[in-house]
Parts: sequence; structure tokens; C-alpha cells
Amino acid sequence: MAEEKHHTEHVPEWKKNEIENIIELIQSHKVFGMVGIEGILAAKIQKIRRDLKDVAVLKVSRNTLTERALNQLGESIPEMNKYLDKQTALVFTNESPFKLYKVLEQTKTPSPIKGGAIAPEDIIVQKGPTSFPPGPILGELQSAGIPASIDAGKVAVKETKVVCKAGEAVPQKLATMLAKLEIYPLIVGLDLRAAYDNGTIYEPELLAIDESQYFSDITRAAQNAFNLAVNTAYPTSATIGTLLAKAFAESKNLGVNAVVFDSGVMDTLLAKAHVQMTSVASKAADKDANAVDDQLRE
Amino acid sequence: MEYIYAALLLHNAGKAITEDAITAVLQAAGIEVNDARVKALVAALEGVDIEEAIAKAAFAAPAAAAAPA
Amino acid sequence: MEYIYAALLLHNAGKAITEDAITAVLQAAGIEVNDARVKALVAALEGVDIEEAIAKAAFAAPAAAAAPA
Amino acid sequence: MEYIYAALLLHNAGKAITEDAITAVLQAAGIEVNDARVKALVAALEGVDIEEAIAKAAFAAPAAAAAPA
Amino acid sequence: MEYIYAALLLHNAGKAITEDAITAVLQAAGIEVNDARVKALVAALEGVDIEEAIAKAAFAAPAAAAAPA
Amino acid sequence: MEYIYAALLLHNAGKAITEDAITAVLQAAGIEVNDARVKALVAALEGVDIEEAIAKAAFAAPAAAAAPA
Amino acid sequence: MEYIYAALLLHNAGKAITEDAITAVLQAAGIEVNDARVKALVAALEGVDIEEAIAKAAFAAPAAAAAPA
Repeated sequence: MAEEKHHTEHVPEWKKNEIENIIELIQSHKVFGMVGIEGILAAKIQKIRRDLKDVAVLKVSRNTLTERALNQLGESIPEMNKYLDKQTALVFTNESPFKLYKVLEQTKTPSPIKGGAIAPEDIIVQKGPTSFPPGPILGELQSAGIPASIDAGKVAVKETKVVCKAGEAVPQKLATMLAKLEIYPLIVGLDLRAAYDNGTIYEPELLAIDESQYFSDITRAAQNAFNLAVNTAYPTSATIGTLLAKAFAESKNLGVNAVVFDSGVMDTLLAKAHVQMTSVASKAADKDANAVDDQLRE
Repeated sequence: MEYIYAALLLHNAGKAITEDAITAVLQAAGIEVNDARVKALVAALEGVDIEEAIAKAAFAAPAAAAAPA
Repeated sequence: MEYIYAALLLHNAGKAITEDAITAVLQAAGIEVNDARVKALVAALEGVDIEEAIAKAAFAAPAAAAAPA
Repeated sequence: MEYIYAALLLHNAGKAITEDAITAVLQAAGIEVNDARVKALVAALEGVDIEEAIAKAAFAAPAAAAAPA
Repeated sequence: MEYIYAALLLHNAGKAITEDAITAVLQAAGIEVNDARVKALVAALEGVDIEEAIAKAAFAAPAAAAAPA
Repeated sequence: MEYIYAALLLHNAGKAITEDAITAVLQAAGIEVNDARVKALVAALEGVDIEEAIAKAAFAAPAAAAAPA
Repeated sequence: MEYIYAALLLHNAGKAITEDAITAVLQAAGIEVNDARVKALVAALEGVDIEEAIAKAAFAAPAAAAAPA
């Protein structure tokens, strides 16, 4: 720190401008975030930058400059420095931190893993044909530990196999072959570590929204409202049909169950009596066919 | 349901469903007859096609047999 | 079927289903009674749980209606 | 069905289902009231647990017939 | 539900469902009528095909019937 | 249904469901409030155990009709 | 659930579900508003088909009705 302070006194012009630029971006946006950009190729960052342009501004800067810029700002903004790590970029937006998180998650895509990198989870090669004709690649696959053979004139993977366990380094040979097989074990994209919004720092655990939960909450809320309206007989355009149907069904139930002689339920009463008669008749006929008349014998 | 049974009994035997006939059947069964209900029954059956009402039940019955419950 | 209705009528009214009772009900309806059938019916219904048979019939139909098929 | 509606209206409002009450409700709706039907209705509902009778699905023959279509 | 029953009663009797008519029916039942509820009901019924709404009940009832099983 | 939602909002927040409160909520949503509907709602909810009314499945006519399709 | 009710209220009234609108509705109900929850709600609902979620409630009803009441 002491050394840094020492340097501050001799800050070159371009660094001062960079710091000013960061401060200005923070002040001109509602929300800013710290994102990890580890393992993302420069070309991909350019593409993401373009994709985000309507929602957020992405700025890659040196950590030391970011830190100095943040320290010059008020409120709890300097606390954001604890999310600075290697390969950190800043992102600025006028959307909510939740929206920012969602948009950044969408930048994540499967990517090839490099030789020597640690597998984030088990890397599995699935059994099945490849697009390669027989050739040297067969030997290359085999020597990388992938069980390949020739099948129907094509190179094929003989069996599904875990070729690298989670937490282990991926050998260079294997990494090359995985790329050839278009197996992309990494999910790479902007990784939001924290977002600052009006004095509050949001971490990803809070920002990750389960939309299906909201969906089911809405369903439940709508159901609650419908139940309440119908059960209290509150008529609205959404409930009047159900209320009428309910009243009618209850009336019909009462008419039939209490045997009220009303033209509205006579059909049902007659049908009910007939079915009861048939049911009793079949019991009687089971014992003695002569107990019932011909019509009732089956 | 005894009033309905009486009506269907008469109908099945090809007899007219009148207040007197229903009363007679119910009384023969030892049932104390409520005149208003007899009147209401006969009135409610006016214009009802009993065969059709029963036919609907016939539809219901086989369906019921098919039901898993 | 009128014999069964007569039996149901008696059952509903809480009366015993005897040959005499069924005969009386049928006669009150103006029906010429077949003694052998009455005997056979009364014998056949002995041991039959009429309540259950009725309840089953009443319940089966709506269940069928509820079935998605 | 208007007689039944009248009965349920009274029941829902916590009023006793009497001949006079039903007659008054029907007349207020401009309906010419048939005394026998009112008497029959009140007789049919005597001793009936209306809440239970409302909730218990009626025998559903017509609905069942419609279902398979 | 008494307001709904009043509306159905009027509908069944072939009468117009107006605020006055509903109020009269409810008052005849000895119910203290809430004007706002009457207004809300009449407003909600505007443009509603009552016959159609009722027809749906025939389908619904058996579904409800499946419940107690 | 927005009036019902307003009532449920207040209920959920542990607030009393009064005409003023419902009106305030609806107005805050930019809705032109109909006084009669507010009054009708408050009247309908008077004495109602809202938790119970929410939990009790409403009669399910329209959906049931859709089921057999 | 009051945040959800606020959102449904706005949706039902044909209003946009914005942070400001939700906050206004909740505040009008006398609720102390949590900004983060409002933000999360608005962001989440951008990806939710509210009509579909509501329609599902209508479907859920018969299932609920069929459930052991």
C-alpha cells in the first residue's frame, strides 16, 4: 500500500484520465458491477461488449486504477473493492442489478477447455459416431484416453467414459481432442461478482432469480384471488360465470339429493332411480335369473 | 325417492302416472302419503319424456362400469 | 322392472321386502302379479345389501363423468 | 328451478325455509306461486342437511352422457 | 350467494335482472340489502349469457363429485 | 379482479380491508376507482375468514369444462 | 405475497409493472417497501408470462376441487 501511495503522487496523465473515466461512468449510471472475465478471449469480450451495448457498458481496466477510482467515491462504494480479483472488469447500467445479473448470465456460453486447466466437473465423452473418417485421428483419440474405434466407415466412440474427473487438470492431448470433438466443458462469460446500487451491494446469491418460483407465486395469487372472490360471492367479469354455475350446481344437487319434484331435476331423478333399479336387479339376477324379467337379464 | 320409484313402477307397467295411482301405490307400501308432493311430482313429470331420461342413465351406467375407481 | 321398483319402494320406506308387500304394491298399481317371480325376487334379494347397491349406482355415474376419457 | 333457488336464497341468508317465506320470495320476483309445489318443496327439505345436500354432487347422468362425446 | 340466487331466480322466471328486481326479491326474504352489492352484481351480469354459464355447471359438478372418493 | 387483488394485498400485509384503503391502493395503481365496487367488496368480505376463503377451492366450472377436451 | 398481488393488480388493470408502480401501490397500502424485492420482482416478471401463470390457476382449480376437500 505504501508503495502504491508513493506512486499516486507521480501518476502519469493517462492513468489519471482512466481513473476519471471510471469515476464518471459510475456517477453517470445507476448501477455498476464487478465481473470476472477469467478465461474469456479478447474476441469474445468484444462480442459481449457489442451484445450488451443497449443495456450495459463494459470496461476492462487495471485493478489498481479501479481501486483508486472507487476509493475516491463516497457512500459504501469503496467496499466494492473487495470483489476485485485477477481479471476483473467493470460493468455499468441503468437497469436494476437483477436485470444486470440476468443479462450477464446470458453471455455465458460453453467453451473449450485448455490443456492444464482444471476440469470444473467430470468431463464425459458420450458413446456414438463422430464426424471423422478413419485416419490418424483414431490413434490421437486413443492416446488421449478416448475409447475410439472404426464403425461403419467412421471414427466412433465405443463407450461413454469419464475422461477427466472434476478438479483434475486436463492433459494437453485430451484438451486438443475434446476441442476436435466439439466438447466444451467450460461455461465462460461475464461472471458478476457484485453489483452496487444506491448504497446497497448485491451478491450473486441474491441476484439469481428463480423465475419459475415467481410463475408459481402468480398462479397461487391468482388462485387465491379467484377462490376468495367466488367463496365470498363477489361478482366480477372473471367470477360471475363461475358463481352462476356454482349456484346452479348447488341447486341441482339439492333438488336431486332432497328429491324435490322440480322440472329442472326430474330427468336426473328418473335416471338415478333407473340406475339404482338396474343395480339392485343385477344383484338379484346374480342369485336367480328368474327373480327379474327378461329385459333385465343380460 | 319412493315417489319416483312409484312413478317409474307405473310407467314401466304401462299405467298412467296420476295422483291417484301414485297415492295408491305408496299407500299399498304402507307409506303415509304427502298430497302436495304427489301433486308436485305429477306436475313436474308433465312434459317429461321418461324413456329419454332413462336412456340418458343407460349411457351413464356403462361409462360408470368403465371408470377405474 | 316394476318388481324391482316395488322392492326399492318398500326398502326406501323402511318396510320389509316380503312377498305379500311386493304383491300389494304391484296390485295397487293395477299390475297382474306373477307369484313365482315375486318369490324368486324376495329370495334373491335376501342377503343383498340394497343400500350398497343403490349407493354404488349413484356414485358410479358421476365418477364416470369425471373420468377424462 | 325457481322454487329451489328461493329455498337456497333463504338458506344462504340464514333464514328458515317456510312456505310463507318461499311464497314471498317467489311473489317478489313476479312469479305466480303454486301452493302445492311450495308445500312439496318444504316437505322434501324437512330434515335435510342442506349444506350436505348442496355439496354432494347429484347423480350426474346427463353430464356423463355428454362426457364421452 | 343469496344475491346470485336472486339473479338466477329472476332469470328462471323470465324476468329482467335489474337492481330493483333483485332488491325486491332479497327484501322479500327478509334480507337487509346492500345497494353496492346489488349494483356490482347487475354490472357483472351485463353481457353474460346465463344459460351458457349454467351449462358449464353440468360439466363441473361431476368433477366435484369425484372429490369425496 | 383488481379490487380483489387490492384486498388480498392489504390482507397479506396485515392491514384492515377498508373502503379507504382499497381506494388508495387502486388509485396508486392509476386505476379509476368505482365506489360501488369498493363498497360491494368490503361488504362481501365482512365477517369472512379470508385465509379460509382463499384456501377453499372455488367451484371450478370453466376449467372442468375444459378438462374432457 | 403482497408484492405479487401488487404486480397482478397492475397487470389486471393493464398498467406496466415498473419498480415505481409497484412501490406506489405497496406504499399506498401502508407497506414499508423493500427496494431489492421490488427490483427482483420487476426483473423476474420480465421473463414470466403472467397470462399463462394466471391461466394455470384456472386449470388448477378442478384439481383442487378433486383434492380431498
